[in-house]
Amino acid sequence: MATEARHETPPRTSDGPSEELADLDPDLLRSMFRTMLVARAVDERMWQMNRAGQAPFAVSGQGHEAAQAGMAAAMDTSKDWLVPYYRDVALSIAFGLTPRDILLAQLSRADDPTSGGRQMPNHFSARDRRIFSGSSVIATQMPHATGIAFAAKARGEDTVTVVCFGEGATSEGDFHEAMNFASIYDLPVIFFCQNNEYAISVPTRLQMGVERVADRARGYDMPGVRVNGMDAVEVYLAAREAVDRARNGGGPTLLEAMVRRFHPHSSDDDDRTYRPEEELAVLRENGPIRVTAERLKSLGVIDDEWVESTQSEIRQQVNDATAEAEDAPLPSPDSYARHVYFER
Amino acid sequence: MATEARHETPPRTSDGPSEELADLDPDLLRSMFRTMLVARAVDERMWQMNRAGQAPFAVSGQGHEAAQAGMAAAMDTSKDWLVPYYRDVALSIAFGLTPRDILLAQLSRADDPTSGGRQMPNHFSARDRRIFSGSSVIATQMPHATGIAFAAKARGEDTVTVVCFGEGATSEGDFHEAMNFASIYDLPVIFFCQNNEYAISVPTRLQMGVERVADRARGYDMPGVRVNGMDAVEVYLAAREAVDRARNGGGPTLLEAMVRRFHPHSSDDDDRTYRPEEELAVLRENGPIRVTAERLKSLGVIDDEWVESTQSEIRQQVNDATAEAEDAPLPSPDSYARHVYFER
Amino acid sequence: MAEKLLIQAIHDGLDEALAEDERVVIFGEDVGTRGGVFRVTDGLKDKYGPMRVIDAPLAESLIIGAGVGMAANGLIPIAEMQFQDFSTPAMDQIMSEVARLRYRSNGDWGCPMVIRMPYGGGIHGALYHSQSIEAIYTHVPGLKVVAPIDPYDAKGLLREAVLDPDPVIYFEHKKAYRAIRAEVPDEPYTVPIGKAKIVREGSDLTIISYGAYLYEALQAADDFVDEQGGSIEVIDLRTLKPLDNETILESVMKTGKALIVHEANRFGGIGGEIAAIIAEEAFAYLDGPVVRLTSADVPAMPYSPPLEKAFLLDKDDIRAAIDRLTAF
Amino acid sequence: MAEKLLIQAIHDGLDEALAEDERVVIFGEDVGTRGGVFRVTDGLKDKYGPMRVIDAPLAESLIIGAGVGMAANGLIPIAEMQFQDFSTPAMDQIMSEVARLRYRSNGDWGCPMVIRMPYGGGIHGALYHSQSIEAIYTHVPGLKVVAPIDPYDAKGLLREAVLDPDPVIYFEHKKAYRAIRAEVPDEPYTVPIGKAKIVREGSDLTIISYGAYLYEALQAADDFVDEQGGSIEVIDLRTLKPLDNETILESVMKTGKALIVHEANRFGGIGGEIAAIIAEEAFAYLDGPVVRLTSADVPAMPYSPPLEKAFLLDKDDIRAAIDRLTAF
Ligand SMILES: Cc1ncc(C[n+]2csc(CCOP(=O)(O)OP(=O)(O)O)c2C)c(N)n1
Ligand SMILES: Cc1ncc(C[n+]2csc(CCOP(=O)(O)OP(=O)(O)O)c2C)c(N)n1
Ligand SMILES: [Mg+2]
Ligand SMILES: [Mg+2]
Repeated sequence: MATEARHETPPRTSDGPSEELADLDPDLLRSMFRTMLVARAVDERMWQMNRAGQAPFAVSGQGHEAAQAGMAAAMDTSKDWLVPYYRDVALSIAFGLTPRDILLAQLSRADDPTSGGRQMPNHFSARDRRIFSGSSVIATQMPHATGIAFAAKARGEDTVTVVCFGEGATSEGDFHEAMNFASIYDLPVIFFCQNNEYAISVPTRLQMGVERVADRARGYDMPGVRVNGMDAVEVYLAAREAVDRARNGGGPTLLEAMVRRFHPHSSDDDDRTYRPEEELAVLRENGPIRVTAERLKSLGVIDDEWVESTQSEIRQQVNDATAEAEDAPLPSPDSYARHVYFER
Repeated sequence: MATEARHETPPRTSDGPSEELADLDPDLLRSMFRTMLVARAVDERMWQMNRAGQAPFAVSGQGHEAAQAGMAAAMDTSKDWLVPYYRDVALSIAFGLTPRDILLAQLSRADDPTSGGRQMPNHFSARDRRIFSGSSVIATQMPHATGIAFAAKARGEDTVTVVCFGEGATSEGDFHEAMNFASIYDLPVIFFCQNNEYAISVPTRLQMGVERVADRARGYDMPGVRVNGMDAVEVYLAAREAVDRARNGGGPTLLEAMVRRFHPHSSDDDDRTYRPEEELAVLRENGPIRVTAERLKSLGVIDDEWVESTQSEIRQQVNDATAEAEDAPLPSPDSYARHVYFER
Repeated sequence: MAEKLLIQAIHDGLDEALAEDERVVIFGEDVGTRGGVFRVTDGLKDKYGPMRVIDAPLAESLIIGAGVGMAANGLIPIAEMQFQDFSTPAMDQIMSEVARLRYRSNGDWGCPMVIRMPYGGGIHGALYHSQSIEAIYTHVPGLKVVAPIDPYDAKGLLREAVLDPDPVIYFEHKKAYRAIRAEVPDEPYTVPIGKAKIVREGSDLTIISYGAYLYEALQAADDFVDEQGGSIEVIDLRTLKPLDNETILESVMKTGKALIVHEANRFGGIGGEIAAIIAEEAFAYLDGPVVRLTSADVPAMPYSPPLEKAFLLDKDDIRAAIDRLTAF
Repeated sequence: MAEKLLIQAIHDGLDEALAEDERVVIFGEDVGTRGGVFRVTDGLKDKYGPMRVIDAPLAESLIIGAGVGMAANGLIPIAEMQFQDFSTPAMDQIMSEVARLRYRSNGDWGCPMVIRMPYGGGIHGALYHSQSIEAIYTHVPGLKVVAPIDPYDAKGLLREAVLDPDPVIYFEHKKAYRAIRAEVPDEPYTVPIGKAKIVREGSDLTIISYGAYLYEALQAADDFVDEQGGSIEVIDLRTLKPLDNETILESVMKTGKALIVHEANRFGGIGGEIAAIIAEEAFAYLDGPVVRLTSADVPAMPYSPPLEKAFLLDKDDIRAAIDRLTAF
């Protein structure tokens, strides 16, 4: 059996690129951080709605925001494709879903643009934003992403597809089949693993024999990179390299961001049954928002004032979105039988 | 897209262990070579039976014999497990199937011990020899092998399980899931890939992005070794190392033997539609029997006289087996509905 | 003898199997430390250790495929698919390997294995945590398929499944886990695979059902009898394959009318098979059409409460069908 | 207009689709250089290039899953499962993704995709190259399923499938590839999905079939009429989902007797669904039991000639069923 706890918790290692940080565009960095703050605010609201009995289910991306915002900042959201998973609140926001959109889904309202209230919350989708719809079946989205990238390549387009998943998903056959296909055709796709070291209750040492998900890339002759997912700047730099490679015909990358799952797996879970108390105690210390904020302050990109005014603006936005979502109608019962097939 | 023909043909590279060859047991080496000769003779007979209209189907292991006999020589066939695939004529013989057994299956007779004539030829199986039954569905046997190995490990036994497959099979999700499981639990299982560079018509460069199947092991923190499958001695040495490791709690190995498929994929195929003429022209030159014979002669283990007398003995054995198989009755029609469930 | 919830009965049956035979192992995602996402295997890893209650990697095909190998090498695996919805990645191993191993080896090998799958909806599980795809498994020769809903039956059929030399798919209705209670003996006992149970005797109409809808059907039948008199026979199939044709046909020959109720989609659901058996074997006894009341042919249960409710049947729907059919 | 074999009709339909719309791609194992193991795609890679006729790696789940992505991004993939038997590793992608994408996205996304699968036995293909598991696919809402056997229908339904905005499973009977011949126009035409075809008109009995057994059924019907007089109606379903209930019911209401014949296993086969529809909707018109004549519930077709023959039905079996049912 594999040895105990191969990964330090919380994760700190990184092999991302190092670079002149001073050259980075301050507007981009601020917008990246803003995405994190919006995502966090929306996510907290979703969790509250569940706890308040307004929604039977919630699943959270808290602790993943820096990873996602860093990735989004490296993409061209006006033409690239996102194949998300259920923790991708920040990525979806970066791709154009509004807090209102996400809360409409959380409350399964008729106007939920992701599924009209048909799917559980956080099954992000929007055709006009190139956010592809996923099921709840783990890892099935990875082949989809390769097909999207194949079509782009076949037409000679320079769009990049990013597909997201947790480290547990890398145990599924679909992960392997997709990685293999991407590597045969050098597809413009980035496999973005958000490694929070748990698949529901199963820790990485019972999930895989390798130390790092990034090491799995070696079986495909593909670059595999691990970064510290608490620092959006570090993620951004690594993601930018992967995106540039993909956009310029250099093929796929497996990018692993070490993140933390702040909450139980979902509102149906109780992680005290399997997470050590010591781990829970420090779980939220030095989280993505704090680490990234400090980084951006040290770069002189943001200051406390900016943070405060941005936060209050976001609070307002999320409160407005909440009110709108709460007032929005539920789907009509009869509509449940629609869209099984194309409707002319 | 991947670049053309990454592997030289015929393959010659090897990273198998080097060793004092003089220490090897001559009896073992002779028996290993004998297995190859028996396998070849049986295999040729099967192909002939098909060409003569005696059997609607044949699939051949010709060109794979050195790889298989080398592996078998490293195993303890009195207690280890074989999870074979359809080219494993030599391995099955080493594990105790007789030419008669194999020809009974080729002619789908009632007494075929592998399936009673239910499966296509070469679906080797025999519970009393620990040869596990497989389907025709590529790669499904790999999870089976890990389960067999898990049970052995759970009971504290020191048996080793060897599972065989082609390089094409490594594209399937089941390959990955099994490799991953084996590596988490350090299971005593050897993944034995017989890489003949084609999956029916698909060449390796369209099958995978890595240069060598052995490289796939790196994604599992597992040793991955490629050997020249034309030389049974070389395969034996690498296999022995892997078997010893597995038997002593050191966990799994991915062992890749570079072999050649002498025939079309099966009797239903025509490989002139996709194999270059130049390749077909030299395909049988320096094949496994010749290379291994030379090696054993240079070691002083066999000489021409031994080969000749062994060959004639085998010819007799295979002719006898042919006659017996031809005389054996077909299954009775009514029996087709039996054994869907356990029969008391 | 104590009253137990369905989930407790299954848990206790698993505990009993592990205690009784050291070849038995439990293998699935989150079944160990977490005790299963529904807590069906709660405490068993602590009791029997990590090599008997095994937290599998997230790989359903592996769980079933490795299970086949474990069974070949002397273990009796009880595999768990975390949701029936997530058994589809393992479909190949189940259909091609588990079900066909005995047949393809002419009886030389067998596959003694239990595959547990929570199924069914009404728990706000949405499209991918609510499905009832049992008809797919019942179509596969070589498998046995059970779907007990009564806690007594659940524990007895679990034991029977573990003792069976052939693979048994064991469906557990999620909504019933903590809703259905019955007297369950602590000591081991079996309930035979392949035997349906007549839950209400009656002579005017036969209702054939299984799973959570059985209770809706019972209520509808009782309401009808209270209001209209007469009597309705209600059959809990318990086993879906092999079907208990005898019990079904005897009942329909007596009542002349059959109403089949299930949560699975209509087209190709097991209701079709049952109706076909009745239409072929009890044709001369029929006093009315064989009626199926099932979920519509919509992919799966949507999440939003009004949509979920629209998808589901309740006792009023069943009552309406009873009214129509008795009036025929 | 030329006479073409079934395989040629399908080949030509694929060629036509590739020529007409550059979004169409073919994706499967050995479909390129080799032109498919049955040669259905012979020559197409040379004609359209390796990015349109794509030799896939040996990974069925990938073939379907990448196909979903291709369809999402503007292509129209025609995926090939080399044998229906090897579609099981892709079952999850087909059921969970292909079939449910439109529904789950409330109509925002669609999955225009054709999945070709050679199926059926009688070609010494043994257990894993002979299966008829189409009932599994017909149970899945969101899919359309066709199984043309006449070359004219095959080409017309292929075009219809390619034009359809929803996923269509397209079954090709292996034994019929080079056995069935018909006039097939060179120019494009469609045959509608969801319409059965009355191949023989008659009034004493309705035979409902599809696939290779259709021809056995026709011979049995003709033999019967030659010897006994009267007339038998024979329906080729062509489409398995959505079923053409109207044609089936109208015929059975006219003849009063239904015989369903298929190669798939009996329990849970599509024959059950058809019988159930008849027993529910044409009950009052029935003059006899609804009879199914199918393969037994044995895992799949064994290899050895006497076993394979025992598994298969032939016109004599069908004739015997006609005799029994007409005498009822
Ligand atoms: C095929 C499949 N099997 C099981 C599940 C149940 N399940 C949902 S999430 C999950 C764990 C996923 O872990 P990971 O990939 O690490 O992502 P994380 O939730 O940690 O972000 C499991 C087992 C599922 N949804 N799909
Ligand atoms: C799941 C599955 N897909 C497709 C096939 C058809 N098929 C049979 S053998 C084969 C190629 C196997 O190639 P490889 O693994 O390299 O083994 P080789 O035959 O070369 O020894 C294919 C595609 C199959 N049997 N099973
Ligand atoms: Mg995780
Ligand atoms: Mg090969």
